[in-house]
Amino acid sequence: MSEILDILLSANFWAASLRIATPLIFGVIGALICERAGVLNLGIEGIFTAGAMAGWMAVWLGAGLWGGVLVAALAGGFFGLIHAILTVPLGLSQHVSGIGVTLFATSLSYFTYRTALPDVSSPPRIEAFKPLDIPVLSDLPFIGPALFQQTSLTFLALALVLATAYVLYRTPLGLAIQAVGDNPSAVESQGLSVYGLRIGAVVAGSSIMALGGAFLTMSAFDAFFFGMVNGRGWICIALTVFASWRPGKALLGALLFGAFDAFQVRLQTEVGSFIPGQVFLMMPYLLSIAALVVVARRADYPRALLVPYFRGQR
Amino acid sequence: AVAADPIKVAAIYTVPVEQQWVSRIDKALNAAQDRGEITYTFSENVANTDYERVMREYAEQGMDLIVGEAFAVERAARKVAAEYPDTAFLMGSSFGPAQPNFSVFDNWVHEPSYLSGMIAGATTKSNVIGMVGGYAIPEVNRLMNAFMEGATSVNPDVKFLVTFINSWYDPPKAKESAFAMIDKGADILYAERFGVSDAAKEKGILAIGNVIDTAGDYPGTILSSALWHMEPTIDKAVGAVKGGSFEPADYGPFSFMGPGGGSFVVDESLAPADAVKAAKDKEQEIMDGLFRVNVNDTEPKSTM
Amino acid sequence: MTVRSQEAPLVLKLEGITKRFGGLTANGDVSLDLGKGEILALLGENGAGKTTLMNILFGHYVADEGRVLVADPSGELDALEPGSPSAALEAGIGMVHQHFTLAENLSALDNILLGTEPLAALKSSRAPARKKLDDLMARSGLSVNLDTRISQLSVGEKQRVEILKALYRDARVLVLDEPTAVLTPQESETLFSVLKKLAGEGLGIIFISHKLAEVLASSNRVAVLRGGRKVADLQTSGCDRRQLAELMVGHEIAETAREPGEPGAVLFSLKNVSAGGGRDALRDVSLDLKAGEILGIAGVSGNGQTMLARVISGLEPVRSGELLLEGEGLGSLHARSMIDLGFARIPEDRHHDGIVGAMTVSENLAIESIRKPENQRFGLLRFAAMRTRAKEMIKAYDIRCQGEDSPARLLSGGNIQKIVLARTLETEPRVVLAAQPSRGLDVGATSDVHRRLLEARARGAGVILISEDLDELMRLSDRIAVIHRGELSNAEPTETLDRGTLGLRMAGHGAEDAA
Amino acid sequence: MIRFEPREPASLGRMIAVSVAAAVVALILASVPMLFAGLNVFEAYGLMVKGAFGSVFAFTEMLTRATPLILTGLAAAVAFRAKLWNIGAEGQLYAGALAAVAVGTGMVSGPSYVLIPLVVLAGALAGGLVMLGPTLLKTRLGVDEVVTTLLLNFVILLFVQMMLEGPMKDPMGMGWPQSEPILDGAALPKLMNRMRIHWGLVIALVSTLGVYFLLKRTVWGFEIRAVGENAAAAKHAGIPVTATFVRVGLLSGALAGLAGVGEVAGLKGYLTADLSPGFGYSGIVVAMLAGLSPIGVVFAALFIASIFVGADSMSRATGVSNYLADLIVAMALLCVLVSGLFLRFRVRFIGVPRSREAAE
Ligand SMILES: Nc1ncnc2c1ncn2[C@@H]1O[C@H](COP(=O)(O)OP(=O)(O)OP(=O)(O)O)[C@@H](O)[C@H]1O
Ligand SMILES: Nc1ncnc2c1ncn2[C@@H]1O[C@H](COP(=O)(O)OP(=O)(O)OP(=O)(O)O)[C@@H](O)[C@H]1O
Ligand SMILES: [Mg+2]
Ligand SMILES: [Mg+2]
Repeated sequence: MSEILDILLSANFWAASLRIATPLIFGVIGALICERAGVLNLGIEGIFTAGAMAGWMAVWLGAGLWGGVLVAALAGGFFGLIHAILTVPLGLSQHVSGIGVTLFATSLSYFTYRTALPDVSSPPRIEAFKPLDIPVLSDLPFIGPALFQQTSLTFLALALVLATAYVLYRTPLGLAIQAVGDNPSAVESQGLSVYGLRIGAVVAGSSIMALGGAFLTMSAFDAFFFGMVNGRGWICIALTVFASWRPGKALLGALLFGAFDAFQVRLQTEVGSFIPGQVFLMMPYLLSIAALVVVARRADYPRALLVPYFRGQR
Repeated sequence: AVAADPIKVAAIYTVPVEQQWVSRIDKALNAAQDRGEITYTFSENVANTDYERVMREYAEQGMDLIVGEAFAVERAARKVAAEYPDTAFLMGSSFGPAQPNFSVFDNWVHEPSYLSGMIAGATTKSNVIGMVGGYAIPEVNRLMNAFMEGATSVNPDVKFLVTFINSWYDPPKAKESAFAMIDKGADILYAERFGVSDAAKEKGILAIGNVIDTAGDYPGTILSSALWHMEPTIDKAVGAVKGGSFEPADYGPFSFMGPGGGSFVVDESLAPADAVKAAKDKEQEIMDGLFRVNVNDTEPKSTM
Repeated sequence: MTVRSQEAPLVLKLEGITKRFGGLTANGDVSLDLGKGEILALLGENGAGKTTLMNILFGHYVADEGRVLVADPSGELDALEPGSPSAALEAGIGMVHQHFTLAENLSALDNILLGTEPLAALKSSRAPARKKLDDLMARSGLSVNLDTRISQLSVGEKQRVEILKALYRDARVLVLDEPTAVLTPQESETLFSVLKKLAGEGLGIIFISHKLAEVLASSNRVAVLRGGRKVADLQTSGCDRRQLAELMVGHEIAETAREPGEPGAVLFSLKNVSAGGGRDALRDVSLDLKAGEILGIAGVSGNGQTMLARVISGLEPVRSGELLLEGEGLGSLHARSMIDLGFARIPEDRHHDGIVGAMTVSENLAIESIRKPENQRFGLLRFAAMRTRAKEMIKAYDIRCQGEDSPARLLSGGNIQKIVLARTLETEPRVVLAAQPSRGLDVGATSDVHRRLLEARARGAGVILISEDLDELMRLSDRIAVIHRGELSNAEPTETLDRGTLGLRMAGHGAEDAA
Repeated sequence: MIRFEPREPASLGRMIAVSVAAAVVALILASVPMLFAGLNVFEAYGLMVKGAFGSVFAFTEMLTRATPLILTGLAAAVAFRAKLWNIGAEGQLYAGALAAVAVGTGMVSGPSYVLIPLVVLAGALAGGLVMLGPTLLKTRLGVDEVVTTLLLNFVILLFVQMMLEGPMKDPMGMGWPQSEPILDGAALPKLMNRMRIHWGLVIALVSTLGVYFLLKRTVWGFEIRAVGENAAAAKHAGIPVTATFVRVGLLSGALAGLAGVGEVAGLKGYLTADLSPGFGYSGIVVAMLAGLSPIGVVFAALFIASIFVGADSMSRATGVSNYLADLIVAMALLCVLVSGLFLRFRVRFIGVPRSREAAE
């Protein structure tokens, strides 16, 4: 038991939790924006991959780190636009379109990578984002290492949570997005464009998701690998429900998942000799399901989620 | 008959060619192609379900030699090979060769792993060594066990932390596992996966390379590496096919240090001199056939 | 044809509007105009094209032919850009739709503000808006708590928000599509007094209604659509009910009324039933329903009617108390068991609870008895039998549809109600529960529903009629009880009651106070 | 301005025309990456057709790859019909495979006609039971099944790995995390000599007919459709909503489980943790492409399988990266998705007059 306490009390553990959570924060915020507008975006896994690949490749080709972030966001926006066009004005199945976009974005990223780098036995590296090491703050006991030794992208993710919450609850745009996910005809009858809002939200949300991928290749690591997204996108879809579509809870959910994962890794070395490793690896998923059971009753679906809107059709 | 023209070789990989050990096969085949001995083509990331079809398609295309990994598709691979007796097959396998044309190889770098273990055991100050692996499969377990044995042979007090991340490709995750081990006091990390050396470099500790030489990417971090060279195996097989003398055989021993299939490197600026000497002596014993490293394929466990 | 008081300047003019949906002409060459300060009632059967016409006006639909002209603030008529709600809003047209267009997850204030501020604004300026709305509410008498989430509001309050949405944008023309379909008599009266006040200030108003009484009482002018064409446009002062009804349906309508009858023994009772929670809960409700009578339940919506209907429908367990059929307790309640016991249940929301829109008319007719031998054998459906029976019912109940295999979703509200009536009444049930059975239906369909309920009564069934329409209740019920805040008063013979007394009781004044 | 107007059910001719048009557009789109990779596009197309249909071998391979897709497609279709969003066919497939292996590797012995049905049943049951959990969580506690089924995929895969490294590891497997081979008597027989095509295809086709019949002809099917289209109305009409969800969940999971049985008992002979390259997820695509129609599922599965097998083979014949195959499948999928629109709607282009003339 004391080992467990030791883990929980260590600053490095919390630093790791935040690091592991960062791509999830981008992903869940992006997914939340799409879903708040009424569009489920199962393209997320592919958009992560595209962001990871495109951002990395841009830096590798000399675009600079922030240039890479921009390219990743643009790549995410591009695939988001495809999903948006298929599901919003065309009203096609959000499930299929999303999975189609995942296939498309993933295979296009892989194909592009392989065509550009046909023969690499060891993937090329870039100079990735470094932990900020903010002078005084980083040296604070406990808080310092846990919070202030993260890279800029982690702070960007945290800032995006605040920005999303502000936009959603305080600005006309956010109110319109909330409304279009609840009852599109409320938006249309007030002279706003349902399609415009939804397409915009999906594109913006997808750009943010792609940053989660970019974090993997530009901060958590410095090279691109096939399959490195490894289900993180899907986790974000689950976290969005867990978060009841609220930015604050989304952050909490991502952090919890990150903490489970960081904890799992540490516990595996503690008692790994008695318990099969897979039990630890299952932990974050099982705990997510358990957490969901607890919050399920209160979950507050965007009522128009998955429902395409056709003007003048009944 | 001795073929003058390059022979046609195809490789089938179940993972992308970047995967460490597949990259060694790819490298050896590319070298043979550059020498003009073969023409080389490959399919990567081939799903299990599709493996048999891909084998047949290459066989139908008239490949002279097909190289691949039969680990998860043993039965099917052997069946296909039997149906194309004119094609030579050289497959990664834990089992033996089969008539008429099915040869096997495996990555047997347990010897250099043992040696790098000796270096690590002598170098560690905290007496804690962390090991991050992909999956607990025999090819991985074997190396880890040899490494651990090497380390304890010189330092009985050394303790090991073992984690598997359940993915061949998740460097961020491997890195996090490595960080966790550093938190637990590890000062040397066995880098079975991409990502581990990065954690070591970032935290200023040492790492042990595996299969490929990454010392150039992490200057001052890679203490020692156990390298695998597929060239002896490939060159032997290509030569046999060219010479019309290809026979089912176990090419595994070509991965041993003796024929040059495995090698051991150490950064002498990072390791204590006497440890380097001990390891080099042991290397010689192995080469001379005086010492045999145990092969232990069971899953390694943390010892603290 | 058009008769209009010439002194008022025009604020709106529709010219030759034609709209087709596939082969169906929803509007055929309809022209209409509206003067400043005028209240125009738009009448027509279900499916006559009223909503379509208003949707074209507001830009939800684009007309195939014709155009819309709207007066600008100086009084000049300009053609309105078709197919653009934002253009319509800008031109000063406000619309309250037949189905509310409110985001339930936002507050009343935010719903009103939606679309009135630039989307790029960094902050929603709620404070100034609140001030303007406070003024507006004081002036118009429409008051609602601006900070309440829409999902917490009653139907009447939601409607007020809808009207405020339009007024907030300084609308010069206000269109209301069946605004009173879901309102109580009191709420309707308040609404019309507000509308009259607004018209006095110069607002041009068009409202759609099936209730002839309120049309006669509140409009200046009446336009009638039939089969998509305008068939009349008259000053209200010279009209009467009968004339309007005939203009709508094209023939005379027999008024249905109850004949005096002999109620039998007590058939079904509720004993001290409490159920549900919150606003719509039932508190200690008892009632006795006799065979061969119609028991009316009056009340302002949101006082427990929905819960009462759900309990009797077998959808809601009771917390305490019990239900008795012919003196025997019913035990746990299930929709299935209620059906098997001979309960016919007509849900108040027929689209949501009454039909499965994607399934065919014939399937919807069979859905309650799908496990009965006439519809299945060894778990296999007997389509031929289902179709045959569907054809019979379509004929017997005059269900207008393209055939028994067309999806039920395509039917009009009245015909959907007929499906529900047909499948529930066909089995000759002992107890009929009819919740708001004529809500939103036109005069013809309403009289059909009434006739069916009276037939059931004549057959000896007990009928519970939950309604907010006092005319309907007085006309059909043998006895009437009033539900208020989840408590049900004793039922009294209709002859001893009048509208005034009922109205007071619905508002919460007990029988003693009324006397 | 573009408008979509619903149209009458499309005629067969129109369906064929639209499908062909979609395929053509997909191929034109696919030529972009082909050109990038320096391929002769026409030659590549020829090779694609050859790779999927050019020989008995190619054709049977295509059918072999379609087999699990039909079953996972049916699993998704039947669940989605009831609006039970089962995204967990992948996990259920593995559960089915695991059960098939547990039963088929010596737990019971007997003649084939006993063993094979046992293996099939065990797989179906395991898949169904896995789906029962999320179904009950949904109906009893209101937990969103998209999330639970999705997360269970990961859990089950890890569980399979745990079993393969632990109790179910093949002692003869040289330490590899793989199960013992299925007994010959318990394996699904091959349909053709020397080819991989196996009885799983027959199971898939029979299941298709079964699901079609269930939905179209039976009371249960009626109830599934009613609950899916309007659960509130179904409940009001006395249909047991929870029971229907449970039935659908069991059926859907069982179908996905059968896909696992086919892969392991028909194709591979033993279980490894990389049995399925995402058949469960592809099943969702297959089901939706088919418009949730069971018969349509067969065609959608054949379509996806032939594009993949054809493009994969083409990439090999031309020496281009085989990631091209996935790319072409993705493009074809998106094109077919869009083409469905032209079957359901009449697309009209409407000029909007913008003049703002003053009235006379
Ligand atoms: N989007 C649409 N597509 C096809 N048909 C439609 C559409 N909208 C309306 N209709 C048809 O046009 C006709 C007129 O419908 P509308 O809603 O205008 O009637 P209404 O007079 O408002 O009826 P109610 O009194 O029931 O509200 C009906 O037959 C209806 O089915
Ligand atoms: N209107 C609805 N829309 C969507 N899902 C619904 C709806 N009504 C019920 N459900 C689903 O069905 C589940 C079971 O509902 P419910 O328990 O009311 O059905 P039932 O047939 O009465 O079951 P039981 O046999 O438990 O009485 C609910 O938890 C919900 O998931
Ligand atoms: Mg209407
Ligand atoms: Mg129930």
